[in-house]
Order: sequence, then structure tokens, then C-alpha cells
Amino acid sequence: MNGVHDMGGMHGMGPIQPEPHEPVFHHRWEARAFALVRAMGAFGRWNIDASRHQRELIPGPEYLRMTYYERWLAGLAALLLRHGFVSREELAAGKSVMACEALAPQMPATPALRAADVPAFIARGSPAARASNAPARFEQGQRVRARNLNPVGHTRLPRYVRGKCGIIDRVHGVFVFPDTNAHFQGECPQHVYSVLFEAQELWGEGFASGDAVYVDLWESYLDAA
Amino acid sequence: MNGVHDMGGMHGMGPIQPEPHEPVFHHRWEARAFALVRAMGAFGRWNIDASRHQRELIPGPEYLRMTYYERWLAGLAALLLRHGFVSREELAAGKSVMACEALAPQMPATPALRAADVPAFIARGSPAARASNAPARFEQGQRVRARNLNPVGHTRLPRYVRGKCGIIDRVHGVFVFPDTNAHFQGECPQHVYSVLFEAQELWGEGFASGDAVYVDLWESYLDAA
Amino acid sequence: MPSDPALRAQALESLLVEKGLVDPEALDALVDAYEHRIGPHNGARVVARAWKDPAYKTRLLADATAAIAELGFGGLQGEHMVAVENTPTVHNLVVCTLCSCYPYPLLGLPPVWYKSEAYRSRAVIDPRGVLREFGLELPAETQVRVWDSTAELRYLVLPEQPEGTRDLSEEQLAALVTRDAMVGAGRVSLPSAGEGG
Amino acid sequence: MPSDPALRAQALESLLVEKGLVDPEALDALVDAYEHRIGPHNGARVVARAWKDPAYKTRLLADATAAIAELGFGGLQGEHMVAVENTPTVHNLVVCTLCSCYPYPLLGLPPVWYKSEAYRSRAVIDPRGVLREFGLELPAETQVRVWDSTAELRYLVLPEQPEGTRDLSEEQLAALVTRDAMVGAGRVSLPSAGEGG
Repeated sequence: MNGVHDMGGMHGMGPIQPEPHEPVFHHRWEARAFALVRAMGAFGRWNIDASRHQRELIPGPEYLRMTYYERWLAGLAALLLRHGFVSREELAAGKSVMACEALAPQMPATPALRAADVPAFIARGSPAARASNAPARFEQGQRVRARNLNPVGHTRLPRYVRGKCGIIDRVHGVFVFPDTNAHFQGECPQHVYSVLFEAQELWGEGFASGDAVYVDLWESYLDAA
Repeated sequence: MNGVHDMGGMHGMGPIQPEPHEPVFHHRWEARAFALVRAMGAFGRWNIDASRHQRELIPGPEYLRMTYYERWLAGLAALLLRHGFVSREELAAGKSVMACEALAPQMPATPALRAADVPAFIARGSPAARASNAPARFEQGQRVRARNLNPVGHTRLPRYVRGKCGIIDRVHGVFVFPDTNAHFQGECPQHVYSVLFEAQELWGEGFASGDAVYVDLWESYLDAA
Repeated sequence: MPSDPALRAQALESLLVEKGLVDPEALDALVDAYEHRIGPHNGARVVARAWKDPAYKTRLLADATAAIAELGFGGLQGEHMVAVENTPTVHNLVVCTLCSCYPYPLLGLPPVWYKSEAYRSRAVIDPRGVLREFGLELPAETQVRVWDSTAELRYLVLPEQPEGTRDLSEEQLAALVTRDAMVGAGRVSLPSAGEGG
Repeated sequence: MPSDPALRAQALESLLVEKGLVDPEALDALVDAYEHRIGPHNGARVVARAWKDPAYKTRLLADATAAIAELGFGGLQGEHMVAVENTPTVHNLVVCTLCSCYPYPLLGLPPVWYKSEAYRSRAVIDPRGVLREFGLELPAETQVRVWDSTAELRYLVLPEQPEGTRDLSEEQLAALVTRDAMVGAGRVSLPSAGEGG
């Protein structure tokens, strides 16, 4: 979707403000929000693409008003609701209204992530590469054009490269495809490429010649050019 | 500038909510803000392009949070300050801190617009067409490509047509050029064209064939294609 | 400046009046003009005339600014007009994606929906979806033309005249024409059909 | 849900704990891991090793995931790593325009500036201006390469080793390496030069 989250190339977002000696979390609630998202993600009822898309669905004006972890909280609440972990009433009340089972018969009643399992959970991560014998359609050095796709659903093809020509810089391998995975329509793994776009191709004459932006793009985002 | 104001083609801005029997103004302050902008504009110290650009300079998150007339108020306050009509202290206090002359020697002390002159002021408007013998570079039916320009300053070339091909639908005549006029760098009049862009050219396959968007573009925004 | 826009507007007005830069009666006159004098009834007169008078319609489509001036309309934010005609095969819709440009002399000040981010963003990428939200389902074979008011041209949609209204007077026809129809966000229908405006 | 995010987070946590879905000690452990165990000191070890050991550097640039795993790092949000090398003629800068992807195992959680709209929007269109705001003025002949983390690859910038540090130990070198330098928003300098991050 062409949401405000897709902000590469925009002006007017204010100055960059590095903070010396910045703490990992600025407020305790941020730490809890971060951990809640991870702990509930451990149930495996959704995936990282669905989770990102849920945050993108926050309406533009609200998205920009919120801080990073406010978006995480909003996205988590929406996912919990959608997947039957909590009811709207419970979210409003901040406490259990009825047994979880009553809402969704398959619902677990024990945490997916125990304290003892946290180190292994972090160490394991959630690899998105998939074994595949599919041949790569493009090879290093090949000229490609990013397709002009404007789906209403999730995509990782940013607006600023659509329609632009680039060069395959490296072939990363085969990865889960977010555009389907975010909507629970399957992993549909595809090759991912790092594509080099010259700054002048992206932004026009007058930009520094030689400067470039490298963007990781799935095969179906690209046409030979 | 690539600000959030340039929102053609975005998703996620919420539903459209027509309001039956909508009043012209929803609050008295909106009416006063509207009229203040017009009355102060009558001094001719700035132009409509500068006025639009001033509103575009509202940082993205604030721009989207504000209502239409809040943006007008914010833009007006910034213009008044910038052109020496009021001081920062006066804006903060909401009352005169020192004589206007002390701030800017050339400053007028009488209103530019009197009640009796309002009908003529509205009837006259502020035509942007300029007499010119310059030949039009493009003619009806000609294929053009919108240039990929990404200036940090004001422009009326929306992002969604940049790099896209279209057909000259009509030649409107010669008009003041906003990209210079907004920055008080002269009117630099140019031909303006209505350019027909096919929906599929703008948004890709899958969009309704035959549907089109017509965009009014200045000559220097276009290349022959 | 206070955070409440009402207080902010009031503070700004009293400051500018105090400094002798603004005549509060000029503000009253401006507000009065757009609340009581200038509005969609102007545009409706142009549309009704075009429906009744084929020669006028020809002039309107060829040079809208001049044809509209014949009825005494023009000026602020209508200095340069273009009229586009809806037909059984073409539907026109007007938007201003970059701000909210609108033909004041014919339609008055724009409604909130026209100025909304939702409309400004979606009209050019999903005009059929937008029209659906206005209750207008267009057949696939109808061509949709969206006019993005990026320059100082202002657009008036000349709606299709509803069936069975040939015998109505120009005044009666004008009473049927809604603001939304002149933006392209609606059709003109007979009173019985009922359409907001 | 309450409008204050702190109350909202608390309400959500107590609801999920009450429903038996969340172990609060698991939350404590997650927070503790990123507050005390996982951070830029990890990435600094990788950089220092690459500076000291040319064979390691070759492996890091060829297969960063494997080379980083040699030092025991990897996992969540660092499953697939790429290392890009700064040289006197090339400067690399990492961003995630679409959200805020960041190599957790090497750098910990991203700082606010990295997640800011300002950085996400401008890094790809005005990287030199962005770097200037970080106090880094790049000569025109230096090529700027911006890496937009749009997929599940995570990027580590291998900064240039500062002059006069050949004799330092790997541990001493690691102490010089800043987070900003590993994102490409800074250079590594000697302590006397002083650099935040």
C-alpha cells in the first residue's frame, strides 16, 4: 500500500536529532511494549510481514503522530483482536472479560515464550531464507526496471524506485515473499536481489553523479530492462 | 518539495465522509481565518504560490494533524512574521508590542482591503495568465514525459506523474510559474498544458484501461517523448 | 499563540486590527460573500443554461471563462475556467491533490470531504472506489477522467441532464443541479430520487 | 484502551498475563537482553576483528552471516547479514525507509533518530545532507552508497580504521567503534577527536 510509512524521498519531516547517550528505552512502557510484541509473536499465529502490515494500516495522520513504540502497541492490539487472543471488550477494559477459549476454541492457555527460553528464542530468530532449486531470473550486472506496482495490500517495493532502472548488484537467495505472506496467502518464496539505482535515475539531474541507493527487491518486483 | 501535501495516489488516509447539508464554515474562527488570509493577501506582499508553499512547509506530521483552516492560520502567521507585519512577540502575545513601523519602515498602517472594496476584490480575483508571444513547445496530441524533478522548493509537478508519459490534451496558454514565483524569484511565465495520463501508465497493469488523469503542467516540467 | 485554533484566530485578528492592517468589516464582508452570495447556485445556473441553450453549451466547452462571465460569474479562484462534459460514456471528476483548489465563483468554498486527505489521495488512483463511496457505481465501459487542478485552471463538470426534464425551465433545472454533480462526485437526478448536495 | 501509551501498555500486559498468554518474566528477560547483553559492543567486536584479521575481513565481506556467527552473534533481526565496507572513496549508509529494520544482534535496538521520519525519508534522497547533520562532510569525489533495508537482509557498515591504530589490540580497537559508524552515520575516530554514539 502507498501509505505514509513509504516515506523514502520525502521532504518536510523535520531535522534529524541524534541524542547523545541515548538509553535503549526512554520509558518503561516502551520496553514492555517491545517485549510484549515479541512474546505474543512467539505463538506463530502471525508473521513479521503481517505484523509490519498491521502497523502500516494505522491511518496516515495517526501513524505520523505516534512514536515508534506507540505504533507497535497499536499494531499488537489489532493483531490480538484479529486473531482472537482478546476481545474488543477486553482491550477496552484492560482485563479478561471471558475465558479465552470462549472466543476461539483453539486458543492456547499457556505462554508461548517462557523466561528460560528467551536466549534460545533470540538466538534462533526467524530466518526468512528458504531452500529452493529455482534458478535466479536475473544475474549480477544485469539491467532491470522496478515494476510500477501500486497494490492496496502489503508490499516492500518502495514508491521511489517504481518505474526506475537499476543494476543487479547481488543475488541474495530465495526468501519469503511479504506481499503474500502478510496476508496469510502463503510464503511463495522468490529470489531477492540487491538492486543498485543511481541517484540521478531516482531523483533526476543535479543529484550527485556516482551516488547510489541499493534496494533489496523480490524477483516479481522486477522486469528485465 | 516532496511533502505530505503531495498525496495523490496514497492509500491509508481513511474513508471519504461527505456531510449532508454542510455549512460553509463549521466554526466562526474558520470564517475569520479564511477572511484574514484574503485581507492580508490584499497587501500584495506575497503571492498565491508563496502562500501555498508556506502551508506545505508545515512539517508532515503536523500538516496531517491539522484541519484545512488550521493550516491556513499557521501559514498566515508564518507569512506575517516573515514579511515583517508582526513580530514573534506579538504573535505570542496576540497584541501589538511596538509600532509596526519600528519593525519594517515600509510597513503600511492602513488596511489593504476595506469592506466597500470586497465585492470588487472578489470579482477581480488574481489572474495568473500572462500575455506572451512565446510559441508553445508542445501541441495537442503530442506525446510527452513528465520530468523527474525533486526540488526542495515549491513545485506543482506531483510525484505521481514524474517520469510518466502522457499526451498533450490542450494548451491552456501562458501562466505564472509557481516554482519561481513562490520563492519571489519572478513570475517567469510559461505555457501550461493539460496532459492526459492513462491510469495504467500511472499505476500499472490491472487498473481500468481507458481511465485517465488529466494534470495541468508547466512546459519546463515536460520533455518530448 | 494559543493551541485552540479559535483563540488563535481571534488573537491574530485582534492583533492585525490593532495594528491597523485589517478592517474587521472587510472580514465580515468576505465571510458574508461566501456564506450568502457565492455558492453552488451560481454553478447550477451555468449548467442549466448549457442544458437549455446548445449554443451556450458550445461556448462553455470552448471557452468556459468567457461563457461563465456571460452570466456574471468569475474572479477569485475562478479566473481561468474549464468545463468538462459528462456523457453516457465519459464521467469527469475534479480534485486538487496538492492543496484544495476549487472554482469559488461557481461552487463557493470547498466542502470538507473535497479538502480531506482521503479524497485528495484516492481520487487519482481509485476514482471508481471514491465514486462508489458517493453512491455512484460506474459501469466498466464508462471512461473516468479525473482532473487534477495543479495549475490555476479551475474545473466545472457539466453533468448529464436527467431524462424527462426537457420541458423544465432554466430555473427549474438549476434547482436540480447539486454541488457534488458539478465536481463529478454525483449525478443530477430528479427530486424524487433524492440526492444530497 | 487509555490514551496514555504507558497505561495502554500496562493494561495490555496485565490482560495478557491474566489470560495466561504472557509470562511476565519472559518480558523481563527480553528487556534485559536488549538493555544489557545485545548492543553496539557486539558489532564493534566484529569490526575490530575485521580490522585486525584480513582473512576474517574477507570472510565477513563474502558471507557476513557466517563470519558474524564465528563470534557467536546472530539470530533475531540478524538472520541474514551483509557487511559493506567504507573506503577512502566509498561511504556506506544504512536505512530502512519502510519501517526501521536494523541489525539487532550487532547493534541492539535502533536509536530514535534511525526510526525517525526525518531519517527514513531523507537518507535516500539527501544522504550527504543527512551526514552533514551528523557532522560528516563528505568530499564530492567520495561515492555515497545508501542501503535501504527493504527485505530481510540486515546491513553492517565496516568503517575505515582510523590512522595510527595499527598497534592497538582487538579489544582496544573495539572500544573505538561507535554505533553511528556501523550505520554509516559517523566515522571511527581516536578518543581525542571525541564522537558520540
